Amino acid sequence: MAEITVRDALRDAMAEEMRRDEKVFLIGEEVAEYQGAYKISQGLLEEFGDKRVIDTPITEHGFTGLSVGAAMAGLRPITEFMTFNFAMQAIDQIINSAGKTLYMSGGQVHCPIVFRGPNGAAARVAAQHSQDYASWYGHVPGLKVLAPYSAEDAKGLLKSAIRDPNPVIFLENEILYGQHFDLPDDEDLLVPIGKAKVEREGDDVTIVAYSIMVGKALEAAEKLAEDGIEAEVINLRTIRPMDTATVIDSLAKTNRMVTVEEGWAFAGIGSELAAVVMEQGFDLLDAPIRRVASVDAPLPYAANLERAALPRVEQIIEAGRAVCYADD
Amino acid sequence: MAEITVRDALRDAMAEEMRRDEKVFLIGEEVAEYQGAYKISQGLLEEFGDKRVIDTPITEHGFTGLSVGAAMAGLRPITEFMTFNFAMQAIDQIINSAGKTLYMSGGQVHCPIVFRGPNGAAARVAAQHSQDYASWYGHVPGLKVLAPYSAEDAKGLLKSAIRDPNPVIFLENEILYGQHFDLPDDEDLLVPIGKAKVEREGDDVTIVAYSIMVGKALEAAEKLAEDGIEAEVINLRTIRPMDTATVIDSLAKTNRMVTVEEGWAFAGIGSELAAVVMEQGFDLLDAPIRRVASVDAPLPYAANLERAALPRVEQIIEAGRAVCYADD
Amino acid sequence: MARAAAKTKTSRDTEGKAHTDPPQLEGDVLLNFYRQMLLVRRFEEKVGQMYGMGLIGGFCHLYIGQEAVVVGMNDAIGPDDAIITSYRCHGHALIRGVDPKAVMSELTGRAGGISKGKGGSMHIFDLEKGFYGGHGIVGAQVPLGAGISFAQKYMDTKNVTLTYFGEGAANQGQVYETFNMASLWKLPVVFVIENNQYAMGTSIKRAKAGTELCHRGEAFGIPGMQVDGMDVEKVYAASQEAVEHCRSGKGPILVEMQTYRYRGHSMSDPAKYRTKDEVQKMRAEHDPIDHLRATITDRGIAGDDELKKIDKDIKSEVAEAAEFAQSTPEPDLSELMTDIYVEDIAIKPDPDNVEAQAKKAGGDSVPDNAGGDADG
Amino acid sequence: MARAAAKTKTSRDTEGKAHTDPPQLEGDVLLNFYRQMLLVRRFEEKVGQMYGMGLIGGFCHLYIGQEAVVVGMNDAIGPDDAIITSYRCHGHALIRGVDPKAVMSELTGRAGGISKGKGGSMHIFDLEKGFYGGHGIVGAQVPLGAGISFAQKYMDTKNVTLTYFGEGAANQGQVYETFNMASLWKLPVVFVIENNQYAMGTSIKRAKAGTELCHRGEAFGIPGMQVDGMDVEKVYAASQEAVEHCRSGKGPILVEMQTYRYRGHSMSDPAKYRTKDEVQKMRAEHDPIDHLRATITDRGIAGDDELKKIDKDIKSEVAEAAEFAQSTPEPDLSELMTDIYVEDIAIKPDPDNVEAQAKKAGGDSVPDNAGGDADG
Ligand SMILES: Cc1ncc(C[n+]2csc(CCOP(=O)(O)OP(=O)(O)O)c2C)c(N)n1
Ligand SMILES: Cc1ncc(C[n+]2csc(CCOP(=O)(O)OP(=O)(O)O)c2C)c(N)n1
Ligand SMILES: [Mg+2]
Ligand SMILES: [Mg+2]
Repeated sequence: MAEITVRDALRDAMAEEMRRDEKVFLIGEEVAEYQGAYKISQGLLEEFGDKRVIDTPITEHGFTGLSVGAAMAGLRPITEFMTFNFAMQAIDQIINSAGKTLYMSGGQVHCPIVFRGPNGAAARVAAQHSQDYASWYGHVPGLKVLAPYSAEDAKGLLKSAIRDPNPVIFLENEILYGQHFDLPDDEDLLVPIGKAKVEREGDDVTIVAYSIMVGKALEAAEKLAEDGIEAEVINLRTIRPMDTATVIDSLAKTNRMVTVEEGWAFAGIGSELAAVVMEQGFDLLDAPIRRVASVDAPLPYAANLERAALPRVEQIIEAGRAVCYADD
Repeated sequence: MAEITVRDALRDAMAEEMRRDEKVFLIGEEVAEYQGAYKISQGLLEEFGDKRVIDTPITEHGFTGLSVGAAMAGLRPITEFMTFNFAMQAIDQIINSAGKTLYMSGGQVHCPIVFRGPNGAAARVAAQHSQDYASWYGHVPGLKVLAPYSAEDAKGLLKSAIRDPNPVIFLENEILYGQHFDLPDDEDLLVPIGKAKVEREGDDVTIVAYSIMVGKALEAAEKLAEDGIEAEVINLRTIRPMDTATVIDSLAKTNRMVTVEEGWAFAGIGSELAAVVMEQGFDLLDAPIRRVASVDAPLPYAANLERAALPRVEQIIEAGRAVCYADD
Repeated sequence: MARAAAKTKTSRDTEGKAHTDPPQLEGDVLLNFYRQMLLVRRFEEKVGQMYGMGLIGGFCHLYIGQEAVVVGMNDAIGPDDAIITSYRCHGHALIRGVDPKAVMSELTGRAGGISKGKGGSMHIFDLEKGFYGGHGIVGAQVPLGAGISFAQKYMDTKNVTLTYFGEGAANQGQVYETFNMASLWKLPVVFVIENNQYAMGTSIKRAKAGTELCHRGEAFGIPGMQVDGMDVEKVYAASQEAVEHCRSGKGPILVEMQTYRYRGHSMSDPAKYRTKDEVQKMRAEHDPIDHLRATITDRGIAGDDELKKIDKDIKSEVAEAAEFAQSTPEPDLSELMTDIYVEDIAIKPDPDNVEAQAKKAGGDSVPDNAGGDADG
Repeated sequence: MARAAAKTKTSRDTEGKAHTDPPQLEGDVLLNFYRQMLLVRRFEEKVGQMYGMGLIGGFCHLYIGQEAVVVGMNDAIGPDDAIITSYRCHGHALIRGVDPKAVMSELTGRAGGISKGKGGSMHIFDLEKGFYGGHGIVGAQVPLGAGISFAQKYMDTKNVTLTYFGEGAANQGQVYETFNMASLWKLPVVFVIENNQYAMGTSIKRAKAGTELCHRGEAFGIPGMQVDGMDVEKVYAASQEAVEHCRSGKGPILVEMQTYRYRGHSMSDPAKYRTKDEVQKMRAEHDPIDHLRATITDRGIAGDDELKKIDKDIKSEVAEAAEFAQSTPEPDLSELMTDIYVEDIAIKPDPDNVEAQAKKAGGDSVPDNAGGDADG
C-alpha cells in the first residue's frame, strides 16, 4: 500500500499499459511536451518518445477521427481531451464512428480506443467548461462509460479500459486529480468494467454516486451516522454497462435510496436509477428515491453561486434523512 | 378544419412567421433551390427570395455557429438540419454558444433561434442516421426542446418556437411528414410551449409519449380498450420544460403509467418520468412504471431487425396490461 | 515533395503533361479496366431496378458515371493498402474485390450481406480486403482515413490509404483539420476528391468560394493534382504518381477527380437542379466506359465480339448476385443484439429478455418503408 | 477585391509598402493609443496580482504584450460596428469602452461585474458597446463573428465585425467552414488572427503545416495581410485598409497580426516551452508600448512628464477598478436561477424550491478553488 494521487495513478496506468503493448499510444493537445494540461502525462514523452506520445494541433474533431481510424486499423489509442467539454467538437466521431461501426459492419470493424479527460466542474471555470457528460454518453449503446473516484478506480479502470476491445469513455474529474488515496502496489491491478463498488456498508439507506460525488456521499454518510442513520455508499464506477444488480441488492437491504450526481438531473443518472428501481426493485422501496444533482442552470462563475449550484454534502444528508423520514 | 400533412403544417408555420417578421429567415442544406431534402420548405424560396431562404455548403458546424451569431445580433434564424444526426457536428455551438451565453453574459446576449429537422429513425437508414436526441437536448438548461406529433403540434409549436426569445430545439419525425391530420384554419394558431396535451382520456393507465410514439400509444389505447382497459394518452409536446403537472394529474386518476419513446431507454425521457413520479407522485402509484423504448443497440438496416429494434404497439399494449396486472 | 513544391498540377497545363498524354497501357490492363468499370455499371443498374421493386430500402446512392475513378485508382495499390469512402460505396467495394453477392445481399438486408445486413447500402465494409467502408456522415471518413494511414506509418508497413470524399464533403471543417495533421506528420494518405459537380442538389458553384478544389491543400503544404476522372488512363497515371508520392514518405497528396454522376443523388432525387441536356451531353460525350471501349477497339486490343462477351459475363455475374441477394434469408433475430460490443455483452435496461422480445416481433405496426420520401 | 486579387500582402514586401512605412499619425491619436495600451497593460498587471491574492478564480488569460493589436484595430471601427474574441478578452473589452470597474468586478465574480459575475474572466460581454464576448471554446467565436456580420449585411447597416482568434484556433475546422461561407456571401467580417506564436504550450511551428497563416484564406478567395502586430501604427494602417475592404462590400479579409504574449497562457502556466531569453528579447526589443513611447518622444509629441502623468492617471483608474471589484458584493443568490431563459422560467426537476435551496448554500463543502492547478 502506498499513498498516491489520482493524477499519478492515471499516469501509471498509461505507462504500464504502454510498456505492455506497443500498440498503445497517447494523443491529444499538450499531452507530450507540456506533460498534459493537467500534468497527467508527466514523464510519458520522455519514456516513450514522440512516436507514442503525440501533441496535436487544436483540432478535436480531426484528431478524434484520426484516432478512431487508427483504432480501426489495429492500434490502441488513448485519446485525451483537455476537458470533455471540448469533445463536443468531436462527438460525431465518438458516437457515429467509434460507437456504431462494429454493429454496422456486422462485427468486422473493432474500435479499441479510450477517450479520456476531465469531466464536469473544475473550480470557477464557468458554464462552457463545466459540463458533466455521464448521462449523454451513458445513453448510447456501443460505448462503455467509466467514471472513477479513487486512485484505485483511476488506475484499475483505466488499465481495464485500455485493454478493452471496445470504445471506452473515461470520465475523470479535475478536482480529484490532486487527491491522495491508498493504492496497493500491484502492476496488474485491473478493476473490472461493469461492476460497482460498495464503499461503505450500511442498513438504512443506499446512496448511489459516481466520480467526485462518491467522496461527498461518504462525507454525508459519516454525518448521517452521527444521527444513527447508517448509509450504504455505492460507487458506480461504470456508468455503462451499469451494475444494477449491486444497486438492487443494496436496496433490498436498506429499502431507501438517494442518488447523487454532479450533472443536471433531467434525464441524468439519477433518473436512470429511478427507472431501474421501478423495474427491478419497486416492492423494495419504503420511500421514493431522491435525486441530488446540480441546479438546473449553466454553471455560474461567482464563488457563492457556484457553491449553490453544485451538489453539497448537506443536500445529501437532507435527502438521506428525508427518505428515512427522520424529520417527520 | 382542413386535412393537412405535417410537412405542409411546418411549411405554413414558417411562411406565416416569415411574413409576420422580417427578421425570421431559414438557413440550412438544400432548403432553398431543392425545396428541402424532405420538401419542408417547398415554395419558400420563391416567396421570400434568397436573402431569407439560404442554402449552405455542407458545413453544419459553421452554419450553426453563423446562425447563432446572427441570432445574437438580432435576427431570428430557423436553422434546419437535414437530420438531427448531423447536428452532432455542430452541437458545441448549440449547447455552449446558443444555450449558455445568456447566462454567462448575465442576461445580455439573447439567442432567439430555432434548430429544426427530422429526429430519430426514418425507414431503413441504419445506425448513423437514426438517433433520437430528445434526452440529450432535454438534459441541458438554457434550451427548450419540442417534439411535435400532429399537424396541429407541428404548426402551432413551430410558430411558438419561432416567436420564442430562447434557443429552441425542434425535433421532427420523418415518418410523420407525410401523415394527414385535421387542422383548424387559424393564422394565429400558437400551441403553448411547456404544456402537454391529453390526446385521449382514460381512467386505467396513463401512457406518456412524444413525437411518432403518440400515434403508437393511441393505437395501443384502442386495442387496450377492447379488453376494457381505458388508457389516458399524454402527448408531451414539450420535452423541456416538461409539463410534469399534467403527467401527475393523470397519474392521480389512473395510478399506473407506461412511458413510450423511440430513443434508447438509458437516461431517456422514460427515465426522467420515472424520477419525476418518484418525487411528485410516488404514493399515487399502484404499480411500477414501465418504459417502452428502442432496444439497446444501434439501429440495424435489415427490415426484420429494424422492426424488432423499434418500439411496437404490442409492446405498449403488453406494458399497459402489465401495469394493470391484467394478466395476473 | 518539399513545402515549396506544394504546387498544383492540372491535367491541362504543361507541367501536368504526363496526365494529358498518359503512357498507353497494355491491352490486358485496359481490358481489365473495362471489365471492372462495366461490373460497377451493371451492378448499379441492377441496384436501381431492385430498389424500384422495393427489395432495397433506405438511402441508396449509385456510382454510375464515376466508374473510371475507382477503377483507375485501385490499380495503383496492393492488397495490403487500405481504402475508405462515403455512403456512395458499392463501386469501391466491388473493385476492391468484395464479392458482388455479399454487396448485393447487404443492400437487400440479408444474412448473406457483407455486414450481415446490419449496415445496408451506405455501410459496406470488408476488412480482409482493406476496405474500411462505407460511412454515412459527410466528411467523417476523411480523418478516419488519415488515422488508418497513421497506423500504417506507426507500424511501418509501407502501405498507403486512399481516402475518397465528395466535393461537397470538401467543405467540411474536419477535412482541413486532417490536412494539417496529415501534412505535419507526413502520413501516407492520398486524399481523393471525387468532384462529381453536385452535392445532393447543390452545384459546386453555389457551395465553393475561391479556387479549384485541388488547391485546397496547398496552404497546408499538400500538393494537389486535378485529373480528368472520366478517362481511366489519366486516372491511372495520376494514381501511380500520387501513391508513389505517399509510399516514398513524402506525406499526403490531394487528387481532385473531375467526374459526374448520371443518376440522382439517391434514389428519390428528382434532380431538378440540372437540365436533362447537361446530363445527356455528359453521357454522350464523356462517358468513361464508352471512351474506354473506343480506345480498346481503336487500338485493336479487342473486337466487338470479345467486348460483348465481357458484357454478357458481367451481366450474368450481376444477375447471380441479385438472385442470391433475394434468396439468402433475413438475418436471424438474435443478430439484433450482437456486434454491439466485441464481447457481445447485451446491456438490457429492460428486465425482459430482449432476444425473446425480438423473436415476438412478427405482428408489426411499423411500416418498413413508410414515409421513405427521404433524400439523405 | 476580386477573386483573382485574393493575394497576400506582408508588411515586408514592396506590395505592402504602406504597412512598412505607414503614414505618420497625428500626435493626439498616438497619445490616445498610448493611453489605451497602457490601460490594458496596467489593468492586466493588476489582474495578475489579484489572481495571486486569490481574488480571482478559474482560468484567467492576460493580454500583456499584445496591446498594439486591439488598440490599433479598434480605431478603424465605429460605435455601431461589432467585435468578438476568445477568452483572452479583457483588453478587447476595455478598448471597446467597457468600464474597467465592470470588467474587474466580473473577474472577481461580483454583482458589479458586466455579466453580474456569472461569466468570469473568459466571458466578458457588453452588447451596448457591440462587444459580443468573450468565448471559452477555441474557435467558436469565428462562425459567431461571421454570423454577426451576416446580420449586419441582412439589415443593411453598413457595419463590420472584427472577429479575433489565436493562431492555435486557426487550425480548427469551423474556421475554414466559415471562410468558405463568408467569402461566398461576401460578409463584412475582418478575420484577425492574433498570432502570438503559442497556443498554450504549443509553438506554432509544431502545430501548423504549410504556409504562413495569412495565406490560409486564399483558397477560399479571402485576401490576407501579414502585419507587425507589435507596432500600433502598422496595425492601424492595416486595420483601415481591412475595414475599408469590408465596408465597401468586397467581402471578408484576413489579417494576421504577428504578436507575442509575455505571460504564461493562463495563470498557472509554468511556460517551460520557451526560454526566458526568448521572452526577454521580445520585451526588450519589440515591446509595443516602449516602441510607441519612443515614437512619441522622438517626434516631440509629448515629453516624459506628460507620459508619466498618463501613467499615473491610468494607475489610479486601475486601482479604483480593483478597489470597486473587491467592495461590490457577491451576486444575490437569487441570480443563480435567472438568465437561463429570457423569461426566467425556472425549470425545476427537484420539487424543492431552488431559490430557497440556494439561499441555504452557506455552510459548504465544495472548496472554491480546490484543485485549481488547471491550465485551460
Ligand atoms: C454531416 C452530414 N451532413 C449532411 C448529410 C446529408 N448528405 C448526404 S450525402 C450529401 C451530399 C454530399 O455530396 P458530396 O460530398 O459531393 O458527395 P456525392 O454524394 O456527390 O458523392 C448530403 C448533404 C450527411 N450525410 N452528413
Ligand atoms: C475546443 C477547445 N479545445 C481546447 C481548449 C483549451 N484551450 C484553451 S486556450 C487554448 C490555446 C489557444 O491558443 P490560441 O488560439 O493561439 O490563442 P491564445 O491563447 O494564444 O490567445 C487551448 C488549447 C478550448 N478552450 N477549447
Ligand atoms: Mg458530389
Ligand atoms: Mg496563440
